[in-house]
Amino acid sequence: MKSLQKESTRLGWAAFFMVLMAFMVTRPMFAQNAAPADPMKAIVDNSSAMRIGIDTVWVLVTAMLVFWMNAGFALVESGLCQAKNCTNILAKNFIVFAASTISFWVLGWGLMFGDGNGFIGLNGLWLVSGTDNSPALGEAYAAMNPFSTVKYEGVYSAINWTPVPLWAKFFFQLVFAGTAATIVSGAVAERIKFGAFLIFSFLLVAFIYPVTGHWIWGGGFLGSNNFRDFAGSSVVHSVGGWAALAGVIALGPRLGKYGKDGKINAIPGHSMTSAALGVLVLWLGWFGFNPGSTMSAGNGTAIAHILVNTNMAAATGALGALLTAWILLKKPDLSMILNGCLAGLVAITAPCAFVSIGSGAIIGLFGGALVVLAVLMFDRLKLDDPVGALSVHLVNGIWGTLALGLFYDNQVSTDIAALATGLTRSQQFMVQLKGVFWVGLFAFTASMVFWYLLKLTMGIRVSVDEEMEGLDVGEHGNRAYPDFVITGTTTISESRI
Amino acid sequence: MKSLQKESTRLGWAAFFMVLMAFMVTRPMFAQNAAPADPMKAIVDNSSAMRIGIDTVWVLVTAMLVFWMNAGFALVESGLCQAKNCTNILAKNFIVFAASTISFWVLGWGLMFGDGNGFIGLNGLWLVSGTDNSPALGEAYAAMNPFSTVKYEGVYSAINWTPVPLWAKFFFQLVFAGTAATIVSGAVAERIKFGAFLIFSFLLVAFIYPVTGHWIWGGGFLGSNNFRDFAGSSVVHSVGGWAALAGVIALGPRLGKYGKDGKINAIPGHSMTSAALGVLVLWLGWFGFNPGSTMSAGNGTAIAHILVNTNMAAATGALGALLTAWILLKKPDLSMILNGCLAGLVAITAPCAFVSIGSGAIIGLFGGALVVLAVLMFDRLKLDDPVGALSVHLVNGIWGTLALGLFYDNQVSTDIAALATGLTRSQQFMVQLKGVFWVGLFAFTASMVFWYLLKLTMGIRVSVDEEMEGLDVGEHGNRAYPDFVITGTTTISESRI
Amino acid sequence: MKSLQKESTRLGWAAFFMVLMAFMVTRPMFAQNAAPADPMKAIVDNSSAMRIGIDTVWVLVTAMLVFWMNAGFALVESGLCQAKNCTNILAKNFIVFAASTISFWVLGWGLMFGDGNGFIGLNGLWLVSGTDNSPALGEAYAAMNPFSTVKYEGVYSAINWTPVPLWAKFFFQLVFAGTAATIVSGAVAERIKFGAFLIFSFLLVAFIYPVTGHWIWGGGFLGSNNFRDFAGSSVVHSVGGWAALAGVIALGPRLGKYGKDGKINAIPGHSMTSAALGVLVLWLGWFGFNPGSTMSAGNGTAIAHILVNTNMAAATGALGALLTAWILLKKPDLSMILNGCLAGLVAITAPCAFVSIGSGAIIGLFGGALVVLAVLMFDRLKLDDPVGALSVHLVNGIWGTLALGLFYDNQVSTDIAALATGLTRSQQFMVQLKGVFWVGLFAFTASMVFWYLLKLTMGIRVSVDEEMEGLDVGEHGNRAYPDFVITGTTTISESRI
Amino acid sequence: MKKLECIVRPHKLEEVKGALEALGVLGMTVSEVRGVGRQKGHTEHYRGSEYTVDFLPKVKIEVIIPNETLQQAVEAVSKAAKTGKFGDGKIFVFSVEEVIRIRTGEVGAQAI
Amino acid sequence: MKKLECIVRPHKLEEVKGALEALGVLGMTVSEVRGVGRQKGHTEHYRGSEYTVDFLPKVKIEVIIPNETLQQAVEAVSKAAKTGKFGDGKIFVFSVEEVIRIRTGEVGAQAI
Amino acid sequence: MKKLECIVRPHKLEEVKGALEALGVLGMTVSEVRGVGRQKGHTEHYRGSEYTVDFLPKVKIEVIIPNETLQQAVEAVSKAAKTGKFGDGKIFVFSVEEVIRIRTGEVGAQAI
Ligand SMILES: Nc1ncnc2c1ncn2[C@@H]1O[C@H](COP(=O)(O)OP(=O)(O)O)[C@@H](O)[C@H]1O
Ligand SMILES: Nc1ncnc2c1ncn2[C@@H]1O[C@H](COP(=O)(O)OP(=O)(O)O)[C@@H](O)[C@H]1O
Ligand SMILES: Nc1ncnc2c1ncn2[C@@H]1O[C@H](COP(=O)(O)OP(=O)(O)O)[C@@H](O)[C@H]1O
Repeated sequence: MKSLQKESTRLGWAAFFMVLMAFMVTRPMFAQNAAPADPMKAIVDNSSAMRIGIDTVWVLVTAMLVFWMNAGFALVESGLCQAKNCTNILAKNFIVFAASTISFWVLGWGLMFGDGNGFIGLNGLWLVSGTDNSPALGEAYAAMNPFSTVKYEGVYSAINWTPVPLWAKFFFQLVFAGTAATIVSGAVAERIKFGAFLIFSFLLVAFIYPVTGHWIWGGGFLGSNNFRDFAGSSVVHSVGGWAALAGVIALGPRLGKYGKDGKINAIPGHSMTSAALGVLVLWLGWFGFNPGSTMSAGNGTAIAHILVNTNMAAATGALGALLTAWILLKKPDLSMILNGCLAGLVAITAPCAFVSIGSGAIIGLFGGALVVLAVLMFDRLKLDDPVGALSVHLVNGIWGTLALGLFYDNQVSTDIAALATGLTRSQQFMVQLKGVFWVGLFAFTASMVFWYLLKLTMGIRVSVDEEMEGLDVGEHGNRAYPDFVITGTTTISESRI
Repeated sequence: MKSLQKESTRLGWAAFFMVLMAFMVTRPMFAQNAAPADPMKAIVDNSSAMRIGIDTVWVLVTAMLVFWMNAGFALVESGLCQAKNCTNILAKNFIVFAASTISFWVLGWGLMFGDGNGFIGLNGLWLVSGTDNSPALGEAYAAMNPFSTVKYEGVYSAINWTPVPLWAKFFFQLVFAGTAATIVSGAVAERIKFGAFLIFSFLLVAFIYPVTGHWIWGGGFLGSNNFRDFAGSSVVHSVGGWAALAGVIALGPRLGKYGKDGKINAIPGHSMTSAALGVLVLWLGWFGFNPGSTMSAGNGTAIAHILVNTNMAAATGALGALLTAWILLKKPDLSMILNGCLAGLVAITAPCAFVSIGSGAIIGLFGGALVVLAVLMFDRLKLDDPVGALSVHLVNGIWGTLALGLFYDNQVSTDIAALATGLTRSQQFMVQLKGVFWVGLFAFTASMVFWYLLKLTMGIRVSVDEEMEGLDVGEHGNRAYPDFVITGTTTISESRI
Repeated sequence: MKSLQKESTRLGWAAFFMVLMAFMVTRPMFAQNAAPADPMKAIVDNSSAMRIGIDTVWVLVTAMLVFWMNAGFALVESGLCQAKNCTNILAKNFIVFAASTISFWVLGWGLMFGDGNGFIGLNGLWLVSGTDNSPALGEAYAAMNPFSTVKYEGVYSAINWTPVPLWAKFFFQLVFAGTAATIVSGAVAERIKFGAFLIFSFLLVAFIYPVTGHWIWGGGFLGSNNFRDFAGSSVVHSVGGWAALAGVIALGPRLGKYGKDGKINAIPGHSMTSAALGVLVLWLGWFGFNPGSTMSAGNGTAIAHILVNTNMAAATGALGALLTAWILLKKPDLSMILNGCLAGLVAITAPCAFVSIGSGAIIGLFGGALVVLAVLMFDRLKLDDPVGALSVHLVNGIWGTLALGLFYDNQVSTDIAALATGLTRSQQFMVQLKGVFWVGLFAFTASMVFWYLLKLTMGIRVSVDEEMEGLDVGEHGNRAYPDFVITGTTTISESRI
Repeated sequence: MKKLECIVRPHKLEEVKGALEALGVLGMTVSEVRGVGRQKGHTEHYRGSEYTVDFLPKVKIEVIIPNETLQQAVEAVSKAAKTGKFGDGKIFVFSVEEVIRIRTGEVGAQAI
Repeated sequence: MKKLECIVRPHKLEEVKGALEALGVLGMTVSEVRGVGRQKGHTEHYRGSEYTVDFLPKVKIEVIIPNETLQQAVEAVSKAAKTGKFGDGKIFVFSVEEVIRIRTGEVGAQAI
Repeated sequence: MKKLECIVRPHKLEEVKGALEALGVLGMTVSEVRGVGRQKGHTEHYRGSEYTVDFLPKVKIEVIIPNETLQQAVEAVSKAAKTGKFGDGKIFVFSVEEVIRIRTGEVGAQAI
C-alpha cells in the first residue's frame, strides 16, 4: 500500500512536472558525492532555469494585471454611460477580449512579431505556429542574446531578447492588443450596433494594431530609426484612440447630445461607483502594463523605477485634472479627476523608462490638465465621446510619445530602458513627432476604411427608437437593473435632438 | 547614538528575518577570500533557498488570485439574484470562506492529504499538525524527490512533490476547498436559511470535499489508477456542483419560478454590473487556479502553456455561448455570455496541462454552447438554479473531466503536466468516465444526506413571507440598497406561485 | 535587411535592459570555454541579481496589493454611507492616494527613514534624494548586512536590511502611508469639506505618520526598545485611527445622527454590494500588507506563515463578529461581519510574525467580537463614525499591538520575524503598552492641532443645507446615480436634528 | 368617469392587473409608493441602532374607468388584492372631469 | 382650479414642460410610473425564459392650473406629447377643491 | 372625505408624518416625485457641460381624511412643512367619492 501511495502521490496531483524539473535542476547538487560530470554546468543550468522561472512569473503576473484592466475599462465606460445602455457596454467590453484572443492568436501575433520586412511580419503568421527556441536555457539563451554569435533559430526574432517561453510572450502581447480594442468601446458607446463593434474589434486586433505594432516593436521601420515607446503610448493607446476617433466620426453624436441650438447637453454617467472603481482597477493594471514591459524582473532596478514613475504620473495626473477642473469648472468634477489619472498613466507609458521620476511627475501633471481641456475641445468640435476615451488615450498617447523626447534622459535610458539613442532632446522629439504622424496616418485611415465598409454593409448604428429606449433591451433583451426605478431623464428628450 | 541606531535598524522594521536568511545565504559568497569550508555547498544551498523562494512566491500569488475568486462568486451570484436578497447572498459568500478556513484547518486538510488508505487520510488529521519537512532545502529536498532514495519524513506524502513550506501548501489547497463551497451558494440562493447554509458549508469542507479530493489528489484510488484532473474540474467544480444539485432538490424552486400552469417565469438578476464584474474577477482568478496548480514556477514553460490554454477556453467559451444564445434565443443574453466564459474555464480546468492550445479552444467553445443548453434543460426539469451554477460547474466539470480523455495528448502531458499515462484517448476517456461516476456518486449522496439531516432538524428554507419580502430583511435585518426605490416586481407575484 | 532587423530587434521593444542584465549575468556561463577570470564570482553575482530580482518582484507585487486596498476603502466607505454623498467619498478616497504620493515623496519618506535622531529623520529629507546603495549586489549587499564589517554608504540605514532597490522600498512604504490617510476618510465622511480633507491628508502623510513611523520602523526610540509591530497595527492603523478620532471630535456628528431626545438614529449605508466587495478587496490586499512586510521572499517560510496567520484572523474575526452580532443584535448584520473581518486583519497586523497560527485564530476571534462592542460604544459616546473606522482601526490597532505581547512566542519570533526580543509575555506586553501610549499621545495631539488650525482658517464642515442635500452636489456638482430614483429618506429629516 | 387609486401589496400587482383586464379594462398606470397604516412596520437593525421602517412598500394602481364599471372594478380589485391581513390596502374613488387621449385627441369615455 | 394628470412618454417630458411654461405655468410635479395600455409591451429574454414587460416606463406630470387655462393647457400638452403612435398617453382632468402654498399660507388660485 | 396631496421637501417627511399622526391620522401614502416651481433648480456640471436640474426632489404625501379634519390637517401639514423659503411646496385638496378598505370591505369614513 505504501508504495501504491508513493506512486499515487506522483500521479494524484498535477505538478509532477515540477518534480521532474527539480530533479533535472537539483540532481547535480545532491549527486555531488556521486561525482557529476560537470557540477559547474549543472549549477549554470539550474541558474538559467531559475532566471527564466523568475522572469516568466514576472511576465505572467504583470500580464494578468493588464488583463485585469478589462474590468477597469468595463466599469469606467459603463459607469460614465446611462443605465439603459449598461448591459450593452458591459457585453461589449466583456466580449472584446474574447474576440481579441482569437484574432491575435490566428493572425495578429504573426503580423506583429513574425520576421518580415519593415512594414509587416511575414513568417510564422498563422496561429503562433512559427519556430521559437524559447524558453531559452543554456546555449539557446545565448542565441537570443544579441551580443552572442550563436545563431537564433526562430521566426520571431524581434522578441527574442526576452528568454521567457513563447506562450508567455504571446499572452503578454495579447493583453496589450486587447487593451487597444477596448479603448474603442467607450468612445462609440450608447449608439453602436453590438455586431458591428464585434467585427471591428476582430479586424482591429487582426490587422490594424499589429501593423503599427510591427513598425515599433516588431522590427519595423520606426523602431529601427530611434523611435521609442516603452510600453505603448503610441502602440496601444494612440492606435486605440485613432480607431475610436474614426468610429466617432463614422457614427455621429448620440441623439440629444448637441441641441438644435448648438447647445452641448450633459448626459451624466449612471454610476460614479463604477467609474471610480474602474479607474482604480486601471491604475493597478498599469503597474503591470509599464513595469511588465521589461518582460524580465532583472535585478529589480528597472521595474522599481518604472513602477514609481507610473504611479507618480497617475498621482500628478489626478491632481492636475483636479486643479484644472476646480479652476475652469468651479468644482472638482470626479469624472475629470478620474480621466486625469488615466491621462497621466497614458502619458507616462512611453517615457516611463526614459525619464527621471521628477520628469514623470511633470508629464503626468501636464497630462491631467490636458485631458480636461481636450474633453472641452472635443465637445466644441461636436465629436461625441461619452467616456473621454479620445482625450485620455489619443491626446495623451500623443503627449506621452512626444514627452519622451522633451524629457529624454540619456542616463535613465541607458540604466532603465537600456535603449538609449544618444540623441539630444530636440532630436529625439523630432523622431517622436514623425512616429506620431505615421502611426496616426495609418491607424486613422485604416480604421476609417473598416468603419465605412461596415456602415455600408451591415450598418453600424442602432435605430433612433432603440437608441432612445436604450441598447440593453434593443441589443440584448436584458436590462441592467430591472429591480430599480429608473428616471425618465435617461431617455433622451426629443426636444434636444 | 549611531550604534543605537544600527541596533534599532535591525529591530525597528520587521523583516530582520530576511537579513538572517540573506546572511546564511550570501555569507559564503563574500567570505570567499576567507576560504569557506565548501563554497560549492554554499552555492547549492543558496540556490535551493531561491528555488523554494520563487516557487513559494508563485504558489502564494496564485493562491491569492484564487482567494480573489470569492469576490467574483459574490458578485456573480448577487448580481444574478434580486435586489431584495442581495445582502443575504453577499453575507453567504463572504462568510463561506471564513467557515471553510476553519473547517479545512481543523479537519479537511488532514482528511485530504494525510497519509492513509485509498479512501481517506488518517495521519496528521487535526489542525494541520502532522510532521512535514517542507520547505525542503538541501537533503530534505532530495527526500521529497521521488527519484531520491532519501526517506521523506512526514505524514503528507501525497503533496511532498512540491518543495514549498507546509503553510503555503495549506493555503493553496484551502482556497480550492473554499471555491467548492462557494459554488453551492449560488444554486440555493434566494430561499435558503442563512444558518443552514453556514452549517452545510462547514460540513462540505470538513468531510465531502476532502474525501473525493483524497481519492484524486491525496493518494487515493482514483489518482493511482490513471485518473487525471489537473486543477479540479472534478475535485472542485463537480463536487461543488453535486452538492449544489442536492441542495436544489432538497429546497425546491423559488416561489413563482414555475407557474401553476407549468410556465417558466424569468426572475431577472438585479445588476448586470455586478455579474459582469464578477465574471471578470473569476476569469482573472482562474489564472491562479490552473497555472498555480503546478505549485512551482519551474522554468516557466508549464505555467505559460496552462495560462494560455485557460485564457483560450474562457474566450471560446464566451464566444460559444454568445453564438448559441444569439441563435437559440434571438439575442445575445449577457448572462449567458458570462456563464459561457465560466463554462469554458471550468471545462479547461482538468485538461489544461494535458491538451494542446488548439484543443483548449475547442473544449471551451463546446463548453460555452453546452452551458446555454444546460440552463434551458435544468429549467425544463424544474431544477431552479438562479445563477446557473449547475450548468457551469456540474455540467462543465464533467465535460472538462471527460474532455481530458477525448483530447488527451501524451506529449503535452509529459512536457507540461509531467503526468503522462501513456494511454490512448479512448482508454483515457474510459478512466475519466469511471472517475466522474465515483465522484458523483459519493458527492451527491453525501450532500443529500447532510441536506436532509439539516432539513429535518433546523429546517433549510425560509418562510413564504420571508421569501416574498426578501431574505435581506428576514435573515439580516439589513437591506442592500435602502436609498433606492425598488420596483414591486422584485416581490414575487402570488399569482405565479 | 536582416541586420537592420537584428538591430531593430534590440531597439524596437523596450526591455533591452534585460538583455544587458542577462548579458552581465549570463556571460560568464557561456564564456566558460573562453576561460573567464573568475567563474565563481560570476555565479555569485548572478545569484545576487536573482536574489534581488525575486525579492523585488515580491515587494512590488505585495505593494500593488496594498495599493489595491485603496479600492477596498473607497468601496467600503462609500457603501456604508448614503447615496447622496457617494461621489464625494469616492473622490476623497481616490485623491487621497495621489496626495499621499506627493506628500510622502516630498517629505514623508525622509522624515521616516532618513538617518536622524530617535524622534525624526534628518538626512535625505527631501524628494527621496539621499544616497542609498541599493539594489545591493555583491559587496554592496554585504554592506547592507548588519553582520558585515563593510560600511553602508547611505542615509536610509534603518531600511538597509532589505536589498531591493530604493524605489521599491519607497513604493512599498508609500502604499502604507497612503493606507493611514485613507482610514481617516471614512470616519469624517458625509460632512467634511473636500478641500479641508485634502489638506489634512497632505499634512498627515508629510508629518504625523512619518514621525511615529520613525519611532518604530525608522530607527527611533520605540523600535530600539523592543517595541514590536510587524506590519503596522500601530504604525499604520492606530495612527490613522487617532487622526480619525480627532477629526470626528473636531467635526461633530452628522445632522440627525443623534436625536434631540438622545436617540441614536441609524443612517443605513446605501450599498451592501459596495461594502462587501470592498472588504473582499481589503482582505486580498492584506495578503500584501502583512506577508509583504518581510520585504523579501526569503525561502518562503516566513511569508507562508504570515499569510496563513493573516487569513486565519480575518476568518475568525468575521465569525467572531457574526456570533456577537447574532447574539447581541438578534440578527447577523452584514456590516458587522464585514467590520469583524477587518478587525481581525488589523489585529493580526502587528503580531502575525510573532505568534503561532492558533494564537492568530484567537486574536482574530476576539477582534471580531471587540469591533461590535466598539461600534456600540462609540455610538453611546456620540462619536459619529459612519463606517466604523475607529472600531476597526483604532481599537483593533491597539488590541493587535497588545496581543503581540499577550501571545508572544519566542520561537516564532525568531524563525518568522527574526526579531525576537527574548522577553516574557508580560514584559513584552508592558513594552507594547508603552508604545501604544506614546503613539496615541503624539498622533492624537498632532491631528487635533491640525484639525483645529483648519477649522479656524478655512473651516472643515460643509453648511447645513449642503449636508442635507448631499455633498455630491455641493462639493462636486455631480451626483453618483443620476439615473436612479433615490428615496427621500437619504435626506435627513429635520425633526431628528 | 371615475378614477380608482388602489394601494395594494406589491406582490398582488399582477393579480389585480389580471382581474381588471378580465373586466375589459385595458389600461392602467402603476407606481411604487410607500405606505403607513395599521400594518405595523418592522424594526430593522443597522450597526446596532434599531430603526423602524414605517413606510412599507406598496404599489399604487391608478385606473380610469367608465362610471358603469365602478362597482365591478372595485369588487375585482378587492378580491384580487385581499389577503385578510393588515396592510391589504385601500381603494380610493374619484370623479374624473375629462379624459383626453393624446394620440388621437379623443375625449371622454372614448379616450379611456 | 383643475388638476391635469398627464401620462406621457419619458422622452417627451421636457417638451411638455416647455409647452406648459410657454403658457405661463410655473410649477408642476413629475414622477416615474409604469403604464399598461394599447401599446404592447415587449418580450425580453432572460436566461432562456421569455417574459413580457407589460409595464412600460412613462412619466406622470401633475399640474394644477386655474380653470381658465384648462383648454390651452390640454392642447399644449397634447401637442407636445404626441407622436401618433400607440402609447402617447392620456390627460386626466380633475377638479381641485383647494390649493394651499405652504410657504406663505396663500390659498386658491393665488397659491398655484 | 377629502384627499390631501402634499408636495413637501424630502427632509420634512417625518415631521409632516408626525404632525398628521398627532391629529389621529393613521394612514398615508408617500412617493418620490420631482418638482418644478418658483424654487430655482441648481446648475450642475458634468464633464464641462453645464446643465440645470429643474426637477428638484420632493416627497408627495397622499392622505385621505374625513371632511371634518380638513382644516386641522391642512394647518398641521403647513406648519410642519414650512421653512419659509421657496420650494416649501403645496397642499392640494380633492374630494373623494368613496373609500374601500380591501381587507374588510368596509367603505366610507370607516375605511380610512
Ligand atoms: N388615510 C389614508 N390615506 C392615504 N393612504 C392610506 C390611508 N390609510 C391607509 N393608506 C394606505 O393603505 C395602506 C394599507 O393600510 P393599513 O392601514 O396598513 O392596512 P389596512 O388597509 O389593511 O387597514 C397603507 O400602507 C397606506 O399606503
Ligand atoms: N384606463 C386607464 N387608466 C389609467 N391609465 C391609463 C389608462 N389607459 C391608459 N393609461 C395610461 O396611458 C398610457 C398610454 O396608453 P396606451 O393605451 O398604451 O396608448 P394610447 O394612449 O396611445 O392609446 C398607458 O401606458 C397608461 O399608463
Ligand atoms: N402648479 C403646480 N402644479 C403641480 N405642482 C406644483 C405646482 N406648483 C408647484 N408645484 C409643486 O410644488 C413644489 C414647490 O413649489 P415652488 O413654486 O418651488 O415653491 P413654493 O411652493 O414655495 O412657491 C414644486 O417643486 C412642485 O413640485
